[in-house]
Amino acid sequence: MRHSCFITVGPARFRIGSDWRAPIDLLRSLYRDYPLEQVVPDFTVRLQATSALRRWIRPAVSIAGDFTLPDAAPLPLSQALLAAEMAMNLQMALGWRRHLLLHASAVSRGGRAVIMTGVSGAGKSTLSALLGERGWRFLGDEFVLLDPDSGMIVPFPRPVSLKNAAIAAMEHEVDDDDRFGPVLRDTPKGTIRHLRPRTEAIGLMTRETQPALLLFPRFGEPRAVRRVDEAECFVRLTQASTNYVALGERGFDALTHFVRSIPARAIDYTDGEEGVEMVERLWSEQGVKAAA
Amino acid sequence: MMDANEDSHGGNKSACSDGGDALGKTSRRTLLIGAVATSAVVSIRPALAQAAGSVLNCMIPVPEHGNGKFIDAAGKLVSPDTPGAFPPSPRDFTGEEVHQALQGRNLPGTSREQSRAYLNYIRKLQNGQSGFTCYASLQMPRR
Amino acid sequence: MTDGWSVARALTDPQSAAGLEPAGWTRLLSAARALSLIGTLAEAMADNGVPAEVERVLGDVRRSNIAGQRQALWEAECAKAALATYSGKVILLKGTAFAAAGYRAALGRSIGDLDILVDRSGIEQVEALLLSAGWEWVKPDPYDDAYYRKWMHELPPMIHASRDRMIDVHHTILPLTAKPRPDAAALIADARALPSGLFVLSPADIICHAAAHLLADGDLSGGMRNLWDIDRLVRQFAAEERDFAERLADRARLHGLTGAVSRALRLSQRLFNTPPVFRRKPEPGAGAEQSGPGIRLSPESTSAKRHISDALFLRRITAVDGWGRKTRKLTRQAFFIRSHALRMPPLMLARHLWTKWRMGRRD
Amino acid sequence: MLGPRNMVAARYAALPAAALKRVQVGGLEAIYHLPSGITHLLAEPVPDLLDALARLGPGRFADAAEVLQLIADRFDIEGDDPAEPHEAVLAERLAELAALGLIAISPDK
Repeated sequence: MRHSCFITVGPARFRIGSDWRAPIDLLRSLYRDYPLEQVVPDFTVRLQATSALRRWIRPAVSIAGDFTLPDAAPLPLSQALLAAEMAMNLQMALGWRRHLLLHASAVSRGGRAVIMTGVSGAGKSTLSALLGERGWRFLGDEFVLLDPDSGMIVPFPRPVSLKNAAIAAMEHEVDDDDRFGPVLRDTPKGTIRHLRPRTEAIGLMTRETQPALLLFPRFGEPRAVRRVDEAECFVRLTQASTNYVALGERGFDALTHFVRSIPARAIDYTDGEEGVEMVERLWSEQGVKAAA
Repeated sequence: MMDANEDSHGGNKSACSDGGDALGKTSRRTLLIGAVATSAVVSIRPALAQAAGSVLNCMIPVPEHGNGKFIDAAGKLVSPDTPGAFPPSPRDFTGEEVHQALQGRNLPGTSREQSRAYLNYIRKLQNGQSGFTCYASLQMPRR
Repeated sequence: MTDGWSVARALTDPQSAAGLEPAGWTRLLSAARALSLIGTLAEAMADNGVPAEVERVLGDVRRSNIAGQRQALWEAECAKAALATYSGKVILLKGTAFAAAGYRAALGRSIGDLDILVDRSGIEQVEALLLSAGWEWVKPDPYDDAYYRKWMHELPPMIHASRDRMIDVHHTILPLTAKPRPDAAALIADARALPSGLFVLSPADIICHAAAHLLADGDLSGGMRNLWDIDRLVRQFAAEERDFAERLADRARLHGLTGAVSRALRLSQRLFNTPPVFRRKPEPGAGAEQSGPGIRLSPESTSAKRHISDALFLRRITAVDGWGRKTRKLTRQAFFIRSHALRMPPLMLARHLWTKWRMGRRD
Repeated sequence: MLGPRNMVAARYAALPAAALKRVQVGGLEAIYHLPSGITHLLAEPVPDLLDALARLGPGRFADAAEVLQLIADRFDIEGDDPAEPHEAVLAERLAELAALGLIAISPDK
């Protein structure tokens, strides 16, 4: 294709081609701290004009690549960063086989990870971004990769995709304006702005960590904590995984081991501050338990 | 402070079903066998909702490749001079719009008859035609 | 737009890929994926040394192949169980048939929906049995049934409610609107039983079906994968089946598919060096019929015209670039998404079971 | 369901042990069925029924009444509805398992 770049996030390598120059420049800037050298990629993503005419007139980006969804709606060129993000997500969701892929966010401290999973809008992404600014290592806001052989968490720390109210919250949290991407307004998901993780988190993205705590956060609810049974964790995680079935026996072994080996809690919290505090508290309680 | 509602449930490894004879209890374990009409098995299915969600809306063009054809009331592609036939839609419809139209609302920017004709076209979509997947996913029962 | 040819070369001569640079591998992998031949490529390269970063990709693909084939064979088992009381033959078609029969064409082949062929007279019973065994219409108001039943060679697609797999029930192998009219009764009569009790088409009919599918049914979609099927099958059948060439010629004539079969064989020969089954023209001075294993078929069609149209077919079939772009959308590849959105019943059910179990425990 | 509910006394047997992988998760049992690649979650009494058939040995068929005997040796049995005979409830459980391919059903009727 006319314009292209390579991006490596965690263990996954992408080749991105585009009919326009602008999206590639934006990606190079947003991913400047990630390895960008040419490799044999795991996935190819294409940001292509829906028709020859659409390269120039009201340009529309169709989301394509090794794996595509039929009938997917195109996006205007001004939202090409979102198109790229969705296309990369789609490759991972449909094509990744090396790890059990969980739709979840994660942070770690002292080599041990908290995994947070829940439906879109539950706040897992923002919570991981907040924790990533407060002494935790950011491991990813969208996908958590679980190694079936070692049981370890493999980071996938792509830029955080902040939506709507979370944008202001993180702008308040992060002083360095340079870490934010452009504001994308009127996208199908509302307003979106990307936040580059701290350079340390990106630098450590090949280092695996031990899972220690599984959380099911729910934002905007009165504070509550509930123990989650292993069976419920198991079912919820099969539904939060896009490749559980495809991994077959390896997926089964990985997930049954995972839910049996770490504690799980559902937490409801009213705002980000409360969320952070509850994670910290649960974390220290777990620490006590592990030491005892 | 935590676990207020379920502290009674004990440690991480809860009392599992193999407890009975191993612990040498005097009374035998009771096995609950359910009822004729119930089920005791849940099968895990592929979950791609997140993936589908991450590409937002799907689109249905009406029609796929117009070639200048119009759409009659039954949803068939006909020549433009057919009485009562509607021109191709200038824009694709989203899955959500079609979903609402199936429940009685008009497709955006169309008259009642036009909307009905377009919907009839959409219902006739065959596997492999563009828009079919989108339409089929709207139709799947949500139990 | 000729990366299709590099895929063909890598498949027929895996060693030829040894000298590729990373950029060359990248193009090859993308083109193979777009042609639905990545699984085949992964198997072809399995015993070749490839760069580590290529092996990562191909290793994943091989794992997916295994899972996909297991799923396809299980689906066939389920259909067999559902149709246990149907007295006619249940004949597997396409990829599932190759896998179930253990043909080498199955190696690395991706398998989509389950396709079965039954006698037209039994189609209502088959439909009823499938519906009562958990399959449902993909479109729950199959009001266009009439259209399907009148014009198509299959029932409207059905999907299994809990396994989310589609089944296509055919009563012949081409739409009734197509010009050739394959002899469905003969296809069924000649079908071969597998140990499982399911059937596959006879070898000659399998080739006829593949050729019909390629050339008479639509627009060459999946053409290269189809031709690869034909190549592998022909190589195997020519070696293992008695009088395969004669049988194939007879069956092609019977089904009105002589042209399609001849062309498919010519195309696969051009792409994959498939050994010729039919002799092109009589050997000068020799009785053509007796002179070798091949037989003569429509010699009058040997012409420059045919040559040119073959070239056009090939151009279309190999039209994919190193970015995996081609003219036709991969609608089927990602089709399995269709039904999963917004369905999450296992969690609800499991919660229900769990609550019930716990209540029982606390009594 | 393909349950042979109307047939007289369908007979069932365990699959070879290698066909299933069973792991306790919380109050349920997760089971991976290798021939299909499908995971199922089983509630009581299903794991115990599988155990009973497994003890009998793969390839040795038993009908619901015999399975009831087998488990009655080890457990007190309780159904949800006292009006339903235990044997009928178990027949239902077994038919469900057979429909999923988790146990074998005897081909001879």
